[in-house]
Amino acid sequence: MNMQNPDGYTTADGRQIGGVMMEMKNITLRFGGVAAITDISFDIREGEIRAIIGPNGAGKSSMLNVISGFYVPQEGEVWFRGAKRPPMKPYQVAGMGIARTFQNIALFEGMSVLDNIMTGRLTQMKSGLLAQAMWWGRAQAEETAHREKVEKVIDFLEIQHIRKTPVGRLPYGLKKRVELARALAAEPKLLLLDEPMAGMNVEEKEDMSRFILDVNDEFGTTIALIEHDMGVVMDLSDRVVVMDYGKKIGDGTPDEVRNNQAVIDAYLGVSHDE
Amino acid sequence: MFYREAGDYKTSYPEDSQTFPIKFDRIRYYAVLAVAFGIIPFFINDYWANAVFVPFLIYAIAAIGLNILVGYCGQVSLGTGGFMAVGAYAVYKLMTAFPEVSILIHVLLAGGITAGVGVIFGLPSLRIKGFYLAVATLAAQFFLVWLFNKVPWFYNYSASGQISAPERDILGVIITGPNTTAAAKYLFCALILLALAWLARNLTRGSVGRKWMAIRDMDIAAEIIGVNPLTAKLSAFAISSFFIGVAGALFFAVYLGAAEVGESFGIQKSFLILFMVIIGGLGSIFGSLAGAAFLVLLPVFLKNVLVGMLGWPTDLAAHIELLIIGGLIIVFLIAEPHGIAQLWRLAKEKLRLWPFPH
Amino acid sequence: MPDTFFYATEVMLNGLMAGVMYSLVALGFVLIFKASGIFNYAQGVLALFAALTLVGLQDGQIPFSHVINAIFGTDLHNFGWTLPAVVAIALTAVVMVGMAILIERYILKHLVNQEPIILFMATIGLAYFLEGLGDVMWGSDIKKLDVGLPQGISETIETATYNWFGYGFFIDKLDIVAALVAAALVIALTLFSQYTKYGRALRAVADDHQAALSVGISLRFIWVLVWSIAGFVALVAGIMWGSKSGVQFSLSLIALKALPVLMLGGFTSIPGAIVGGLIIGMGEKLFEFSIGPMIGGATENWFAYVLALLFLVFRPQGLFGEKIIERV
Amino acid sequence: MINATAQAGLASIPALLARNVAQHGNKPAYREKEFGIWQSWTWAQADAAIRATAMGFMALGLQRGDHVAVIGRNRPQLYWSMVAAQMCGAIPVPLYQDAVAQEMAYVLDHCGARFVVCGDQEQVDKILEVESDWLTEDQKPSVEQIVYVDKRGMRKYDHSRMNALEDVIAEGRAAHHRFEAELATRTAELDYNSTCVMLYTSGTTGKPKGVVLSNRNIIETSKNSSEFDHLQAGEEVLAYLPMAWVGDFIFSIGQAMWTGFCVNCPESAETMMTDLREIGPTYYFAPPRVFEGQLTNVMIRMEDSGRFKKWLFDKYMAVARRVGPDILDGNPVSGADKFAYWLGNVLVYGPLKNTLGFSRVRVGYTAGEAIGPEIFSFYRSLGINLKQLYGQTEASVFITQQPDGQVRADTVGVPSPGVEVKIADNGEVFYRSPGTFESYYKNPESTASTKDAEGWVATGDAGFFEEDTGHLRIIDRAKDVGKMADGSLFAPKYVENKLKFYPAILEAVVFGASRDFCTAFINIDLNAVGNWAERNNIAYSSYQELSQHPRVLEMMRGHVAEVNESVAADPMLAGCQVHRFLILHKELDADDGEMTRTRKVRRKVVEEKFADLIAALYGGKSEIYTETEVTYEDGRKGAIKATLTLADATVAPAAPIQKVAAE
Repeated sequence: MNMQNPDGYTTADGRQIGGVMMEMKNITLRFGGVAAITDISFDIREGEIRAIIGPNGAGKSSMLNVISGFYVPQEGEVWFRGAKRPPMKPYQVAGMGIARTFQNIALFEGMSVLDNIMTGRLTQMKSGLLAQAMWWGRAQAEETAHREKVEKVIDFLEIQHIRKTPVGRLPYGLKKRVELARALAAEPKLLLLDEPMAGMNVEEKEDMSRFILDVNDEFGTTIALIEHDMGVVMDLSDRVVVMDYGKKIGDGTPDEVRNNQAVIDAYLGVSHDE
Repeated sequence: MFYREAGDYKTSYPEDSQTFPIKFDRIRYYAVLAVAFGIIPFFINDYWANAVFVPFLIYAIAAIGLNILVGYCGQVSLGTGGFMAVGAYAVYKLMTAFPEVSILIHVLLAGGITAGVGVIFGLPSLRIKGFYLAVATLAAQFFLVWLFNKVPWFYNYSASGQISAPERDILGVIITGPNTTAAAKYLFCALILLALAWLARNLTRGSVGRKWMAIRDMDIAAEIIGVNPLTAKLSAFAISSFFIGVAGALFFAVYLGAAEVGESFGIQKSFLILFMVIIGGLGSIFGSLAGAAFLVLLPVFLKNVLVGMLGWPTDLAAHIELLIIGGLIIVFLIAEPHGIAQLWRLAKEKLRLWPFPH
Repeated sequence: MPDTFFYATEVMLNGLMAGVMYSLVALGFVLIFKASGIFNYAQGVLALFAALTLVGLQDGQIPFSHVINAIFGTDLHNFGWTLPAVVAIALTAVVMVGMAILIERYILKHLVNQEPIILFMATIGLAYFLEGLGDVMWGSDIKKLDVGLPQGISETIETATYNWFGYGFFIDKLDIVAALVAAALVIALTLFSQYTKYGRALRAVADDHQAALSVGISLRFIWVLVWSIAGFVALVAGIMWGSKSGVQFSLSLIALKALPVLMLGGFTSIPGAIVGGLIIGMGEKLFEFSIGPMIGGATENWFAYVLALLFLVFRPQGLFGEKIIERV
Repeated sequence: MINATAQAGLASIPALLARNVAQHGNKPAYREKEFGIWQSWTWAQADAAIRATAMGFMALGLQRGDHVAVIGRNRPQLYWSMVAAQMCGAIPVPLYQDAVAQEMAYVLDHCGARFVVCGDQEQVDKILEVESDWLTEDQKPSVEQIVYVDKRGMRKYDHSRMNALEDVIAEGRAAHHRFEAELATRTAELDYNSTCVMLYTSGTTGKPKGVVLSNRNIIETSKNSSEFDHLQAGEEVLAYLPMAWVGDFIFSIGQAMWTGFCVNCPESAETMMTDLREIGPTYYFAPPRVFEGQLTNVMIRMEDSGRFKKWLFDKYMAVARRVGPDILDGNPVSGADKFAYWLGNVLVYGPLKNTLGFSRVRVGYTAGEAIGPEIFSFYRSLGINLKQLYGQTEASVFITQQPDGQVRADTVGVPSPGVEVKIADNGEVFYRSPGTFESYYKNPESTASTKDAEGWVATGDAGFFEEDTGHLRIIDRAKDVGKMADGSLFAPKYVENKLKFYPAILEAVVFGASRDFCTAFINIDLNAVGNWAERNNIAYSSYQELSQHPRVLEMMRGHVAEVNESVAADPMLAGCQVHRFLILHKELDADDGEMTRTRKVRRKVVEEKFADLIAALYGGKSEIYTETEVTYEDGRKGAIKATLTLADATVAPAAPIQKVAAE
């Protein structure tokens, strides 16, 4: 397959990958003096599953945060669908159709599963304060319409039985799934997953991988994910970016990456926590 | 135990997300309304109105307002007293400036004005969080009280520095002023409470409410999934202040009749209402009502016992009252930090599962 | 014109004196907040209670005499003795420690790992409780507190300054003493928290409970310790303010004065509390002196807050507070 | 009557559907829990969907007489597909979704289904698997079209002969001009004799048989049974039993269509209980094991509840057991009891029924196997009108059922309206009814062997009618029932079960086939009798000694006498009274081959092994010495010697009818 082809390429299992959706150009991010990311560039293509891997403290999460607009890089440009993205607040980025999950679950503990997932639709909900205060037809109709969408997601991720449970009471694995549901509810163009399988047992991981593939398959959602578990990454992703010490040390198909000397060293060398 | 939920199924989302999804609760709710509007007005007298019902209704409004801010949006405020003062002085100025306009309009306008003030003092919440914010709201408290004290325009240059409510009526029924009947006071406040509670419920169940709660539970995550913190927080301040403003207006115009800002709307008021919210239950409208009821009834009860029955000197009684309320609050926080609302929820769960434990 | 200048300077000096007092109270807050993350609204009432107890012991009042009288119709008031100030103060200190222990055992212990807001509410409840208790124990009438601190304007300073600048500064002896004592206390506490084992433990707790425990110091002990210290600070503050303006309810409001100090200085910084106190004390006096008259005076009520508020908007973590880096 | 219905134009399910649309078009017809709420369809909507489906099927080439297999959990769309198939003149064949591939292979091949409607991917996969198996035996697959309801995971499949139901429906809608007329004619052709459905009996022995049921069978049965229990529109039923089971077809299609009541489908098997509770059906069927499971569940949950609650529960359940059934049957009870029961209803029964989802149950049925009396009475005493019926697929379910007010654990009720029941000389139950099946598909022999010329069908069960009540009682499988010398009925199991009802009796073996009277071996239950012995300070050193103790013998004599009495009450069985018995000196044991591993007595083995004892019993001796070989646990063999007492039992006078028969 030819990944250089600007119009995209076809994967081994016959999925059509489109042109470039998002491009990171020479991103550099510093905290005070410390550089978390140094001059990194890569792209994400329409409909592909793109993985960012690397040892602890390689700057993976920071990169995800840059994409989702939570950190503003000191240098570099973010291009989205052929246009340079101006500096934005995170909620505006979300409005562009970029949803994400978090490394250590960031659900709204005080709300039910259903409400949590409904928050995923907030960017699409338009009815005004007054309409809602009166619960006028419009507000209610909108609520119902979005509830229908959310229920589809609930059905898709098979969490009907916990619909009305407060998330606080859920086990870790289910919380992760609910968080994915919240992100999916936004019907994102680009879905960012920050270690979706961290701390999961084997079959939870299998479920999660299945869901990720299904999402990409059924909705054609573009996915960028960070994951520690090399095995999982290699199975899931079409292309992989490898980071170490905030620098890009590899980029390509799983196989290419697997045989990349720099990558091998980085992983054989002790993983340096920060 | 009393719940019969078999056959109580939902065929549409509005049905499923209604306020009282369980038939039994629905029935009880209507029963309460029937009593509140069908029976009490005919038996209420001045003592009950002034000692219990009217203050309860008004505090309930304020408590709901504060709960929206603290309980739903997670922004702690100690400026409630000050905002009530805004409502009170706003309605006073309006009443005296436009006598011909209906008092109801005035009360609502007063709420609106307070909302504006609330937004201004809410601006810092975009930068500062937690206790810093809580303390910051004290600025509103002290500044506003001082303002109404020092600027004669607010109290129409009256010699005493007090404001007193002129007589106004709705459709011939006197609502404010010394000649107001107990029933009139009660009904007026009750209707407004009902309307506002309904409003609050609608807001908190919809997308606005979810934005607030998202900010409350995890503001960073909320922003990343697309909640604009500016609008979310400020809307919370606005709505909350509107409620509190209305409460202040009623407190002055209907309940007190005459007020001096320092003692009627001092910092103690802020704490009192915060207590109502916490004891009632954060993030619960029912909790706000329960909390208000609790803290209105408790002193009345204690006074009756200590002074009425034991015949102790009133000042001593007052001190003991302080002591007991303080103690009770601590006990309550230790026993059930999530307030009466939570106790109620638990009791309800038990009843629904009866005779099974789980 | 020089007169106004001198006058201003005088106002400023007075402000500084007051500021020191603010820092003193603020210190109590900071200690507890650092050690237990509790925002102790009751600090002011602690001072009031301390002062009441002190006076009560000094004049040999019978505690709860009102209640007893009310119940048994007796007419008790005094034991009929008066204690020397030093003894009374010592006893009061003991009482405050006892209080600290009780508070830890009956309140804090049960509220571990509650959200801060809940703990805060608890301290407000505590404030109510103590206020009621104080009144019930000692009666609520305004009392005069005299532990032999010098009173009145210091002629020495007045004459001296007059001779030098041709303008006599009016400065209250008490303020000077207060300032000195406060300063001493502040230094003592700073040293304590910097150089003693418990002091360090105390700071450790603030940063990380586990760490503190691993050092082998029980959290509960730390809490009793800080509350005792807070109680002691409150006692000092109580004495100063008490002997200045009598022991009465308003004394508990100095807590409200201390809050903006905290916002300015940062809840967790001892030096912050001190500097904040001075700034506020000075600032509000000067503001009242310069702007106050034009807008009806009594601006002390809010100036401190508005100042702190405006300040915070630009530096959310306060003067000395650590910068918060948000992560996801 | 039959003609009347037929002439009323209600000669087919589609006809009934049309009537329902006309009569209560806007009442709910189907509900399904999906996406968190009960999606609902009125009769009008259901009709539209069904017609569209039918036309969609025709567009796919469905012909008259084709068989349409339907596989999946209970879903409205699947019920609709069945009716749609009927409209097209095809025959719906619901299959068990949990059937293994080769079973399904047989059935699909046997009925030669050209269309298969599947619930979801899993079912589709099963079909494909089945086909691939066939193809290895180079057979042409008969299945030409696969239609699936749930689209999940189906995107990647080869759709050359596969469609999503909603697409089929859409196509049907689009093509309605083309097919409406054709559909109308085909539907009009349906009459009382045309096949309504074909159901495969899950053959316990041999291959499954396709039971062909005509519109007459289904509609008449539905009509009669509905009238019997006064079912009308407005009932709520929960459709959760396998669609391939005749009962579900009668309840969810036959009776639903006849009365126009609403069929509710649960979200999934796991949520069945919660869904049951939400819907709160008014008409409910469940096999005994379901009721048993729920009862144990209740008891377990009560175990963890507080002392007060438990006390309350026990107290009022006692009240319920005492007066509940009477109140339910409308028998008079004292005011005090009425009040106590009312109180109990507020405190216990009400909440209990509510949590079980039975608050609104007006008519409840259980059938299939015998339900434990205590379980049965538990639900009755709560005020749930739970009844028993007796039926089978070949009868379109109903043979006998219990009328309100005459419900007992040990009978299966009176013949259902329109059903004739007769008991053959060998005690086998025969029936004839409008519900009697037409034939076994492609299997005339077994049809003939089951159904005789006058239309009488053998049930294979032996039973008899109680004289006083006229209720049918099932004794045993007919093949296990024998004859005595005088030709009267010999039903050992029946008597043995009665004996085993006593805690003191562990096992009993009754003899008497082609003899003049019955005799019995009895095994005492060591625990029960042991306890009893201790309480009455009777010393004993061994099982053998205890078993032969005179007072134990006395006790047994008493039990046997009681059993005889109750047996005598049933004239047909009066002959089975135990005249003489003995208490075995050893427990019947699987190791000695006297029992199966599943603890069923091996009659033959026992007869041979203890021939001497039997001889003695019939020989009229009063004592006998015997040696028996036993196998010890370590496998060693040994012999136990004993002298057994042979006892006579008091025999009750047989009911008068017996004499008549004797003359």
